[in-house]
Amino acid sequence: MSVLSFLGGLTFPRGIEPPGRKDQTREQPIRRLSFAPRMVLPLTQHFGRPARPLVTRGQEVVRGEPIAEADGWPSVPVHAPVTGTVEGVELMPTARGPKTEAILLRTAPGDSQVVRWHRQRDLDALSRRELIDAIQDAGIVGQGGASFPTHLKLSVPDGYAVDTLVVNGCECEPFLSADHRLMVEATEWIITGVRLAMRAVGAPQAVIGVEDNKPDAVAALQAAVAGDDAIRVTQLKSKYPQGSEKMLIKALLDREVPSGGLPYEIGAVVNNIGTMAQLGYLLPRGEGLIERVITVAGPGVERPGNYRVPVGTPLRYLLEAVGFEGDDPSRIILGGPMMGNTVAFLDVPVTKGVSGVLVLPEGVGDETERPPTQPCIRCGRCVEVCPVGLNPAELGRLAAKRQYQVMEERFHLNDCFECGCCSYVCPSNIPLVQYFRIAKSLNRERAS
Amino acid sequence: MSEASQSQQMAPAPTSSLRLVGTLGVIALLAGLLVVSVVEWTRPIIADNHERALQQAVFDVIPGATQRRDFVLTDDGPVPKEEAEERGPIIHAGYTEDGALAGVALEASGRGYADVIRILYGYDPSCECIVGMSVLESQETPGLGDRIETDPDFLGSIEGLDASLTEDGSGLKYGIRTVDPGEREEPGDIDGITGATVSAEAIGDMLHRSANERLPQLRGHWSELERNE
Amino acid sequence: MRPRIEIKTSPHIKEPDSVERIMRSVVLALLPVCAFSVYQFGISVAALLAVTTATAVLTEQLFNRLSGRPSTIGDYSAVITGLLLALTLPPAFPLWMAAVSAFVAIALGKALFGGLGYNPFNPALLGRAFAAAAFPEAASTWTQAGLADRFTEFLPSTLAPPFSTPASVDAYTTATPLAEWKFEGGIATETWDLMIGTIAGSAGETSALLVLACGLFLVLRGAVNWRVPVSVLGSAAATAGVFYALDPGTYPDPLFVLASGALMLGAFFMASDMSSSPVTPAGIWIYGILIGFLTVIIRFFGGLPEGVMYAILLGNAAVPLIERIAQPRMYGLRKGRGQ
Amino acid sequence: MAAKREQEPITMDTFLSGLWRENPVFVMLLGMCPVLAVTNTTENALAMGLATTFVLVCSTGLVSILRDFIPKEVRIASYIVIIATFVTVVDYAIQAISLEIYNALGAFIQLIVANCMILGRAEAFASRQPLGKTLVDALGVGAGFTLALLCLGTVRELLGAGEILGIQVFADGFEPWVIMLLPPGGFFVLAGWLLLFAWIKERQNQRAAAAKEATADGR
Amino acid sequence: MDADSLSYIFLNAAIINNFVLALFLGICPILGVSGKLGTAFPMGVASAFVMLIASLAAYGINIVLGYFELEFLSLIAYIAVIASAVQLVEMVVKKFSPPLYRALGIFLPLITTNCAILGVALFQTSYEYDFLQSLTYSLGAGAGFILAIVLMAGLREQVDLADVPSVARGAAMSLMLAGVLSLAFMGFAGLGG
Ligand SMILES: Cc1cc2nc3c(=O)[nH]c(=O)nc-3n(C[C@H](O)[C@H](O)[C@H](O)COP(=O)(O)O)c2cc1C
Ligand SMILES: Cc1cc2nc3c(=O)[nH]c(=O)nc-3n(C[C@H](O)[C@H](O)[C@H](O)COP(=O)(O)O)c2cc1C
Ligand SMILES: Cc1cc2nc3c(=O)[nH]c(=O)nc-3n(C[C@H](O)[C@H](O)[C@H](O)COP(=O)(O)O)c2cc1C
Ligand SMILES: Cc1cc2nc3c(=O)[nH]c(=O)nc-3n(C[C@H](O)[C@H](O)[C@H](O)CO)c2cc1C
Ligand code: SF4
Ligand code: SF4
Ligand code: SF4
Ligand code: SF4
Ligand code: FES
Repeated sequence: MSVLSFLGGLTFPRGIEPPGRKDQTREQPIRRLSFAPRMVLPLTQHFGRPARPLVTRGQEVVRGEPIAEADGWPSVPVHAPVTGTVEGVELMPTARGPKTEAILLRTAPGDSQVVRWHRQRDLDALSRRELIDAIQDAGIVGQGGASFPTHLKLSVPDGYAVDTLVVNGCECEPFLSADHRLMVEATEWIITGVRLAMRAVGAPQAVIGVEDNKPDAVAALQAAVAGDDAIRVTQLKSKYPQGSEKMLIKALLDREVPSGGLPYEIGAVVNNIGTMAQLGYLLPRGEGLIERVITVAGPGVERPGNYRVPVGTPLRYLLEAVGFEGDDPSRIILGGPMMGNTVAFLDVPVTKGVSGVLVLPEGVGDETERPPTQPCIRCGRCVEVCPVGLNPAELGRLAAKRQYQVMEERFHLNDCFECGCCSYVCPSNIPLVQYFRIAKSLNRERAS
Repeated sequence: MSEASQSQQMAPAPTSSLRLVGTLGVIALLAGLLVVSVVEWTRPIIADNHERALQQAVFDVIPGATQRRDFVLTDDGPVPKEEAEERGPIIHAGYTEDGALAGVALEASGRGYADVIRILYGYDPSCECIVGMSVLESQETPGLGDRIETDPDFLGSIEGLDASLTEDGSGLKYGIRTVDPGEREEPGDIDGITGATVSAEAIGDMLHRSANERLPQLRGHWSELERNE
Repeated sequence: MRPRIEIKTSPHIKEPDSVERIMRSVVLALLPVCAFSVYQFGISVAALLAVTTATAVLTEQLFNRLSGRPSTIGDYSAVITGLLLALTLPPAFPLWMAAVSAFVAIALGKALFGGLGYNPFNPALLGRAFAAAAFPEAASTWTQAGLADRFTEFLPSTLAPPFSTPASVDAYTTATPLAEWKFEGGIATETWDLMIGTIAGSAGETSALLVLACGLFLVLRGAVNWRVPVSVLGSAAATAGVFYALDPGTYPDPLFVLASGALMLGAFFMASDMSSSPVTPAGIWIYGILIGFLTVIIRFFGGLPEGVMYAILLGNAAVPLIERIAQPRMYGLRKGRGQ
Repeated sequence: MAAKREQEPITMDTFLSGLWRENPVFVMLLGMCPVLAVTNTTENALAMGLATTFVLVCSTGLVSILRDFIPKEVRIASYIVIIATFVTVVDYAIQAISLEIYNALGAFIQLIVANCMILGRAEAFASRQPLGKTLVDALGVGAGFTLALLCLGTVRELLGAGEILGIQVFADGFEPWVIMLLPPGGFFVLAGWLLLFAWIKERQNQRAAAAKEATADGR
Repeated sequence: MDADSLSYIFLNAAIINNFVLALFLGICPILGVSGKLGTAFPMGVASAFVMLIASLAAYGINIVLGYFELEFLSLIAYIAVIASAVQLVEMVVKKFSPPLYRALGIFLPLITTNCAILGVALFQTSYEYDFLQSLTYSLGAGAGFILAIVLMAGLREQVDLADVPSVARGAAMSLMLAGVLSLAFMGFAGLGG
């Protein structure tokens, strides 16, 4: 660790430092929006098996009530974000492309923000296993982007012991500031959540990593854990992709997740700040996950800010509410500009894992300009930034010649976690990570 | 190659080893006969060619020479090659039409720019000077290093180059060396060649080394080379 | 209704830099070097620069045409090749030979290998090596700097008609500081003269300080990977230092080695050519150290007074082998599972 | 390939195929070393070409005569001995004819032994074909080899010295391109010829394709 | 360095007058087997090894033939003896070191009599090297051959990923690369002088 911290603060090797662009929203307190008239609740808002619907067309539901149950262990339930009427269970387009089943809800006019459904438990009396069940019942999934069910992540397989719960407060993506606001405004929920999570995984200590572009968040958290030696708040040098769990573990613990392995193998579990806040908010109240905080930002937005949005709110409604006319050809991105994906339809909803909505028209700001793609000039910049230590230049050349197998066998294609640093710096504007995604999926196809 | 191995695999019953050895023997015999007859037939012609080439080279570096006789330089001075028993450096003596010693031709060699250069140079004891030089073998760059064979200033400055010995005869009085073109000062200086400094210096260097070694050895033995019987 | 919204994959932002901008800054950094060279050697060098650059650009265009590719002259890389080629040539080099070399540099050195980024060897140096082997005499004839009538008259050999032997420039020739050391037995040049550049040599190897300054600009601009000049110069200085320490009477001091010849130019502008150098940082270290070492070995023990060009070409040739052994260390491959 | 030829009579094609379509150097890429090494003058190229052709014709001829006599197992050994014999013959013959040429070609005369083109022909053709056909084939291949050597020799001598066969071609004052006589020049000139042939072939193919398309459209 | 010194003989054979790049010996394997580093390196090592055998064989043959004054048979003797010696070595290696045989063995028959091998025998004879000098010469030649074939293979692998114009693919590309390498090796001229 000390080696890494000699200049400019603690961090991981390589990576990039894109301009933060967080000024637009970082001072904006979290606000609420009015309910959309119609909510879309996909049954798979998480990584794993789809939830099973519990409601039928025409049924009335109240805000907070479960409307779909977990289908076994690798699944989570879905709760009603508003009081209203079930319009049906239909195939709806998703942000990721193909249509999936979703429950459609018509919001009852004049519904209030009060949650009408609770399942109270005595948290202090729960065993580890019961605590994890409670987390599953709350429908919590990772808020950091991957939507991995939190109860799964917190149940460490037999034979492994987790000594450190790592809490990811980096929010290294440009534009996003939802986690930042949570750390400032919901400090108590977060700390409660962290303590619960520590109990669930059986970790004696926790480390919260926060980048140094959020000094107020660091201060708030540090004040909240003062006197508790088990929870440490560590400030990190701002760098992308510090928020990636592998890099965060490297920066905070100087451990490396083995290639192809998972963090618990080296005694760590990583959770997002937002996940912790959800835990600390929902479990004591016995509620399910029905809302989340997202950053809506970008040069195309009139009223950018951090909004607490019911899960299921269609993007079109959200964007209209913040003052964006959806007809000009711009890019709507779910997540941050480095990792997020564009959407094809504004009818897709905000789901549990969406951390931000970005409206990013081309040519606004230096970094959205796209020079034409040129041949690789072997400048080596991609190699210098790849946090995994791959050779994107060589991989790119191999990809152009369709030598996908060589990429995998000799150049560790499968260790690329698609952070996009290489594409970001490439002066020839070669879509490197895009190539790698294609190569991986083709290899996977060939293998199966 | 691959066809060879294929047909080997397809080969029918193996042939007896007697037959194999026999065949090879017959072929070797045939080959030997052919080679021997060609060698015997060409041997005199080739020897003659070599002799003529050497003769020409010697006459080239010793102006006025029309006859030649070879000596071997032994510890007791030059001995005619026919009579020599020891091995040693060869000295080609050149004689004028009337049999007088016109000079001797000696071989020298040294590292040039690309590879080893071999030269033959003529020395005339009457003027105690080098009278000519020709390159026997060189890999120098064509058009650059190989101007050591053609450059008139360079070759001109070698003709008549002082190679007199010191009083005690232990070595050259003036060292032979190559200097920049047009900057000759000492009697032993050779005009260099622009752009081929390395090659030109190599010649000066090997002339110096050879003359500095051989001429003292020949001192006092000139009379033995004197007449061409 | 289908909204006109693009689907693109991440990342959606991009560092504001491009090949064209990198190349343009190299051209910019080369201009002071060119200007100083013209000041030193006069209109002969101006003509040399113009001819090589024009030929390089036209050749690039010709090959784009022939292979039906879009024009690439807008990326300025051919201009760099042209300028750098001229800077490595003797000031009195005949223009027709310069044009031949520039053609070879682009055609053989770049276009036939697939164009920008695919050339395994530095095109300008390939052109220069071709010139040295094709016209060895003209390529090793050095004229004095600062001749009185340099701004009004061309050197006699410069304007030789195409394919003919150039007129003799014996009247103006002189030895370069390195050749003086090698062939005339000693350093006859003040190191300060090497620094400010009042010396004979190729068009671009005049002022070590000026080249250093322009090179540093490129390093700061990010166009040159800092490891290249550091490793090349460091290794040259170290190698020379060892010999100098062993036998100061025979070998020149490291500062002379660094400031003389084309080492500065080579380290900052030519070894740093990205296409022909390794992509990995570890690879660049090996590559740079190899070049610095070979330069000094060729200078001290070879038949030629100057070795930068050959050292870089040999370094280029070794790049694929270097990259074999110098891949970045991958995250998560560490033995002992972290803890 | 060989089996098919067995039925065919000796035609001009047997000769031409080695000369052009299956040119040992430009198409089969065999015997490259002498092609590069001794082609710095046309004279050397010619001498080397003739010497190689001589060895090729004699040794394949002898192999063809002895083909039923030599058992398969010692085939290659016999061929090598036969080839080496004729190379020694040529070696001495050239020394007798001209020392100058002999010195210019250096070890490459003796290295004809290693020229895989000859062994290849002996193995692939002469060991299965009657004498007459073998000789025509060998002459064709030898001619093709000599042609290739001359292609290089003339270009290199012309540009490298301004002469062909020692006769000055360009006006006085021509500046020779020394590189042509140096090793890299050998590589570049051969590469140049291959590029030229590839380019011509590509043009032909394009034109053929275009013509085909045109007739297809016409129907 | 003296022209007869062992270190000069080694350097000369390895880089100054590199067998492949300056003397044009062993071009066929360079063009044929240099497509991939994985095969080029063992091929180079196998060739270097055979060069060593050739050098030893030639040294012995010269003594024997010189004694009987049968020098005119030397060429035939070289090629026959080298070829048989390699066969012998191949059998020995196969028997005693199967891994080594798998790595190098397949190349041995390919290279028994190419001109680089024979060149070692011929050149050391014409330079009149003594035993140690011959040995050094063959080691240098072998090292130079490995260097050349490995450099070529690396470059060819790299160029394979490039957008090479169609006319320049194949042998022409290899020859261009060899030409440039040969040009670069000219920098070693006069080394040690
Ligand atoms: C197939 C799969 C299985 C996983 N199993 C575990 C697990 O057992 N324990 C755990 O802590 N995380 C597990 N994870 C979660 C990952 O460690 C990681 O947190 C998640 O993929 C999101 O990471 P990301 O946002 O960095 O991509 C798993 C992920 C996947 C894709
Ligand atoms: C390139 C990359 C960058 C990431 N950046 C962040 C980040 O800044 N903050 C964050 O919480 N998670 C980030 N993640 C996701 C984390 O790896 C990890 O999945 C998450 O912190 C786990 O917490 P969760 O399961 O509670 O979401 C990133 C993932 C990747 C692949
Ligand atoms: C391709 C090439 C071939 C050369 N050939 C020779 C040569 O044969 N002989 C030689 O002395 N120098 C040769 N040189 C060396 C240079 O010409 C060298 O600069 C010159 O020897 C130094 O002489 P100078 O002091 O007159 O410039 C050659 C250089 C090159 C690039
Ligand atoms: C830092 C830098 C150095 C360069 N040096 C050279 C050079 O030495 N020679 C050259 O021909 N091109 C040079 N170029 C231009 C460009 O890289 C060259 O045309 C490519 O090698 C062609 O693919 C350089 C470019 C950059 C950015
Ligand atoms: S999704 Fe983006 S902003 Fe959120 S944690 Fe990951 S990288 Fe950081
Ligand atoms: S996308 Fe993959 S290859 Fe590119 S920098 Fe990230 S991890 Fe490395
Ligand atoms: S950043 Fe782009 S141009 Fe540079 S080496 Fe990587 S792929 Fe090539
Ligand atoms: S045997 Fe020799 S000549 Fe024939 S292909 Fe093999 S290496 Fe080339
Ligand atoms: S001719 Fe030399 S290896 Fe083939």
